[in-house]
Amino acid sequence: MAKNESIFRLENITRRFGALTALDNISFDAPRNEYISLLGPSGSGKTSLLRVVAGFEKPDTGRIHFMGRDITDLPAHKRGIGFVFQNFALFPHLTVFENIAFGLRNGTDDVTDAEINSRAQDMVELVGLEGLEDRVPDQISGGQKQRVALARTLIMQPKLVLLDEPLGALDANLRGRMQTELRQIRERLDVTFLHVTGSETESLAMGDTVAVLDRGRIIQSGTPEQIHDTPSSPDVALFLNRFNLFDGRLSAQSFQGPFGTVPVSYVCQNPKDVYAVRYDRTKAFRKGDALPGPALPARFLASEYLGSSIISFFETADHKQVEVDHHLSFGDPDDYNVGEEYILSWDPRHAIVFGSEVAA
Amino acid sequence: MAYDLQLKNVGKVYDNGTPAVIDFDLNVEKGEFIAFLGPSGCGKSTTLRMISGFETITTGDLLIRGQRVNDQPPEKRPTSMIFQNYALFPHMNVRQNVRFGLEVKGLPKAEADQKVDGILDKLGLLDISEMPTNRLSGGQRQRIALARSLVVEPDILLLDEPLGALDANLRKSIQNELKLLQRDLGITFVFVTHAQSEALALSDRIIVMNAGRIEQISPPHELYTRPTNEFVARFIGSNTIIPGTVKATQKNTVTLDTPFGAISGTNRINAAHSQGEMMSIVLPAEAVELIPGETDLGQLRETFGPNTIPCTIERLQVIGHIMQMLVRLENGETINIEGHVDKYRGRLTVGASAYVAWQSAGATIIAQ
Amino acid sequence: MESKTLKPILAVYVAAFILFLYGPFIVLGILSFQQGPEGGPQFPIIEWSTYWYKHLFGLTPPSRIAPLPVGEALLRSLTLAFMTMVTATVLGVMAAQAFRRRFRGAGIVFYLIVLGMMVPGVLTGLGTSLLANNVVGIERHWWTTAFVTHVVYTFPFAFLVMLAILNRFDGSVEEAAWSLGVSPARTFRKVTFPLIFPGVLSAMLFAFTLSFDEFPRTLFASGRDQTLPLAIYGTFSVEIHPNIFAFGVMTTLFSFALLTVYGILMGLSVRRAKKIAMQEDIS
Amino acid sequence: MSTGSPSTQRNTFTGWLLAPGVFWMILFLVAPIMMIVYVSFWTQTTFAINSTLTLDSWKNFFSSEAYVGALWTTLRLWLIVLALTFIIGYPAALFVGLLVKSKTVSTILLVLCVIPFWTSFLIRVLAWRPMLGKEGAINIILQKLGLIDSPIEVLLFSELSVIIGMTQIYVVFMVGPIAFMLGRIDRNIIEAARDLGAGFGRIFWKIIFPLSLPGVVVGAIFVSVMVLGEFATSGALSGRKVNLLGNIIVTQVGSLKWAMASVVGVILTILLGIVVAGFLRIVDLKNEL
Repeated sequence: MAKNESIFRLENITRRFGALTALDNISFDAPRNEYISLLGPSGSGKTSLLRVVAGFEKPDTGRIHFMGRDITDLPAHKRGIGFVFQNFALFPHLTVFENIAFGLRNGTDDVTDAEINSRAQDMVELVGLEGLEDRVPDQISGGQKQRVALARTLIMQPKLVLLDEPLGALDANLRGRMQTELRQIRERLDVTFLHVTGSETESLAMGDTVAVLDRGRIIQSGTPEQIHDTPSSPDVALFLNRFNLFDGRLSAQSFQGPFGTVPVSYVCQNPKDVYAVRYDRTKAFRKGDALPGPALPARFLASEYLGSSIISFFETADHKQVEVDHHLSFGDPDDYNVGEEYILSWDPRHAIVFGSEVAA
Repeated sequence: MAYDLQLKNVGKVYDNGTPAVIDFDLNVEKGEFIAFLGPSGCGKSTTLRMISGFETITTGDLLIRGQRVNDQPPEKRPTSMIFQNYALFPHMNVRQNVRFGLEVKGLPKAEADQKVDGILDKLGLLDISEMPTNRLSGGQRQRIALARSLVVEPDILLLDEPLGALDANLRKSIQNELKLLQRDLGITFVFVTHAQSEALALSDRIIVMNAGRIEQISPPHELYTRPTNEFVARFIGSNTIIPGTVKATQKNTVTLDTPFGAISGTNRINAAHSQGEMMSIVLPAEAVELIPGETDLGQLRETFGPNTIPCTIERLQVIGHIMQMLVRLENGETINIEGHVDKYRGRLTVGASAYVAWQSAGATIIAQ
Repeated sequence: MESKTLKPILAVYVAAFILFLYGPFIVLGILSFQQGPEGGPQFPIIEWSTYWYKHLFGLTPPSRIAPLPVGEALLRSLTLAFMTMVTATVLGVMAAQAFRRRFRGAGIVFYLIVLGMMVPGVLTGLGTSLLANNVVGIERHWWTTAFVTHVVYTFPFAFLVMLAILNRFDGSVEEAAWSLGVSPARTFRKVTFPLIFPGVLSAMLFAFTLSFDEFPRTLFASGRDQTLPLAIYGTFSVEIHPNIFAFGVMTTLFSFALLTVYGILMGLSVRRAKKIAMQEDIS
Repeated sequence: MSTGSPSTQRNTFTGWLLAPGVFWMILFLVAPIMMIVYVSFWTQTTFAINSTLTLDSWKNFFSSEAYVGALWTTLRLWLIVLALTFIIGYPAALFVGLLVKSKTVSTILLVLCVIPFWTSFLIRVLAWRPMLGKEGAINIILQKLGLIDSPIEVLLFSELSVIIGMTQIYVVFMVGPIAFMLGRIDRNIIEAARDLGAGFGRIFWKIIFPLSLPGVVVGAIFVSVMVLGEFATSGALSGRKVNLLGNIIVTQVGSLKWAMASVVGVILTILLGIVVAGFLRIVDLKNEL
């Protein structure tokens, strides 16, 4: 199969729970041998989507195709799709080694014991669990559990592995390391990972393709750069948690917002007029400084150190919070005084404008 | 000068003889937001529980607003605690939970009602005030716990891993809320966490603890860019540590002899270090720049002094507006570098040779 | 908290409370060493002897006091308890498994099952006898009518134990097994059952114990052949001899022995787990 | 859509899992109780019974002082034993479930309470006789201590002995559920209350007791069900002076008076229904698992 062939395809999948529509007529084509991350806030239906693909739940309507076959009516154990759970769901009564060998030992295929043992040993080495084979899950750390869960799934040589917030149960300090490891393990095998997460940083860091899910619909999918640099709607911009969004009015070639009227060159089609500018493109100036663009007076509230960058919160006259992100690689941050007024500004070419009126 | 909270050589030894906290010395001013940060078992929670009164103090003195409170039981101390799981009373609704502390105080009904309404309003809980607490989300439960503690107007609010039980997505917005609330109230907050991101984001000062001892007390930015010892340098941020021997000491900079030649960093202690002393230089990932190999070395020296090391680019990854870079030095060691995408986009290729470079003001010299 | 004063007071209270629970047993233990065969089941002890223990096992010369008819009754009680245990546990596991999913009428079914332990034994015993006598027209036996009432009684206990276990059971391990290509039937055998086995064991223990000692239901529903509790009841409605006390001491000792073995085994396994965990912390 | 949607498949499976248990309970529990109700209206002659419907047995019950007296005795004993098991049991449960910090100690204490249950119920009842009798252990001890001159005779073969016996046998059913509920209380909740300035008394009445209430209710249901259906303890310890509804059923069945036994059975059922339903109004059993 060529790389750009699709591994699975969702056709008009809808799943309801009573009055709640978890998945709303979703169609999605997943590229083969890629890392796909699915970003959605809690309640967006991302877990339902995963469970429908895995076969733990059936869609109310729509079809699911996997490697060219319609699997909508196939039970989970006949699909050959791997699943990694958020809580790892290791078998607590089995050793690490037996957890990994479980699928081969109990599956329908006849595999000799010798082959099972050698394949399981290979997996132990692939995920770096040598020496822990005889431990039971209670005796290993969170990161190690994560590796067992992954090895247990990969030993079945699935073409698709679904990962349900796989880093959610891990310590904040461990997450970064596991991100790299997950990507590296995947790159060594011909397998597609579909990774569901609520964290925008995680999805941007991990996905070759990122799909954004909102209220049961996929509202944008593309490369991380596309998603991050050109969100297709204010909703996506909001989830990314990287944009200051301003309501206002778009007319002809200009946008009228709380910062005055700014000329606009390019507009994304959207029912509501919204002006978006990234936190790290927004800068704070003292009165009298030369500004690169529009002027938005705001009071400094507080700042938050995120490690490599610092976010400063400002409040505009109409009580809207505006965030300014300063990355330490640009040098030390400026000191602002709480309660004092500053002028926020940005290069208008960096702004993204959404509106019903598309400029010519 | 009366501090809001003072710990004077406070120590704690468990009944079985193991020391939990050793010689803890800290002065907190009114309205400060203080974080105890450290790996699990470092004694940070024990210290918090000593302040609240749930653990006895073995040695030293604990003063709140200048008064020694070592022997006061928790119910008598002017502190209030937010538990990690919030410890809401499960059989009471939101309002009853918040009222509890005022009823204990025997406040007149009208006054209590007024205060409860005030705090519920402030924390946006009025709409759900009659709901049972077990149906509410993590963020709401945390706000109820805050309201319950704040309504009794404590001098010091203690928080045990306040964000630990929350969804990762919720954390950011709650973090922000908590910080603004604290600033608004002007009450001293002391909180315990094992996640550096929370400590950095929320606090005015961070106390890094390890094995029962204080390793460093600094404001977040300073802690992140200027660690004073190796434990902190490894625990916080993403630092590269290069050992060497002292070659020269100026007032502000120390130059070390290292396998990569003479390199320099800030002399934080401003002391004269004797030549030949073993010290290390700490390079924060953000302070290091990655320069394409074509650049003229002489020009580099002009900007960065001696602080340039040739390297090979191993990995480049863009995450949003951040570029993460991994480079390998000639001796096989790797360095993590992080920078804004705007600085690097399109200028670097994996596998190419390049230079890492830093201003000596961006690096710190620590004892080995 | 004033628990500093409250705790010691309550500790003394609990000691007295346990004495209250065990008091009669102590008396019973002392009196089981009463002289025999003339000595009666009351104080004072005429002379210490082990006569009644020997009497229990038929090792004494024949006297006017018949040995307890425990032999056959004991066998019947054990068989009945075993049958009940198996049936009640199977029903309990099945019903609790069904309750893992929401379904309409769950509330009614729940209370229907729990009703079995709430209706007094006299009533189920009486009702079952009436039904057997007048509607079905069969004779009552310990292995028919008594058996069904025992299951009615013990099934709810097994059900509740399993429900508590399954409520805490994380279903994602089953889904994990399915996603590894393992069929649901094999998943139940290899994953679900081993994990709920401790619960199944305590359900079985409950059912066995309750059935073995069951009296009011059996009294009405068992017909001619007596189970152990009925045999004991039969003797003491006539006249009590210290041989019953000796029997009581024997069963108590037996229980203690079983529990001690269980406790030691548990203690050992916990210590082993702790040891491993400690090594974990160190490394 | 494919045939057999997943939800119907699952429902069928759930149905098969439930069917045996539900049928068992309907056939051997609900039907027998219906039968008792039915038979209570049958016609009873000296040696036989036939299914002609009549109210005679009911009239007999309510016109007999002995029978109605038994109803009141049952109610009285039930209330007394319920109160005693609660009063005696709660402090013990408080210690075992809440104040003991070590899980091992609390488990050992609970096991200690349960061990007597592995000795036959009847022997446990019987053990009270040499304890309470005229020449019983209590009288001997009291006399030795010089607290009394002559033995207290009311201890055995009286209502008091029945109450003492039942309380001892059933108090554990109260202690268990309460200790369980107390053990489930998050210690942080109590610390939070202290932190807000509450003393032990307030913490107990406002936090601990309300949270243990489901345990009290479950315990009360256990004790009520068992005491109301009792006949063996009263038979063995009262010397036939105390007749409960259960005793009447036993004697009526013994003399083949099935109709009268059924009438008493129906009354007992109604009584129990009211009591259990009343308790269940306080707490929903299903949510407490």
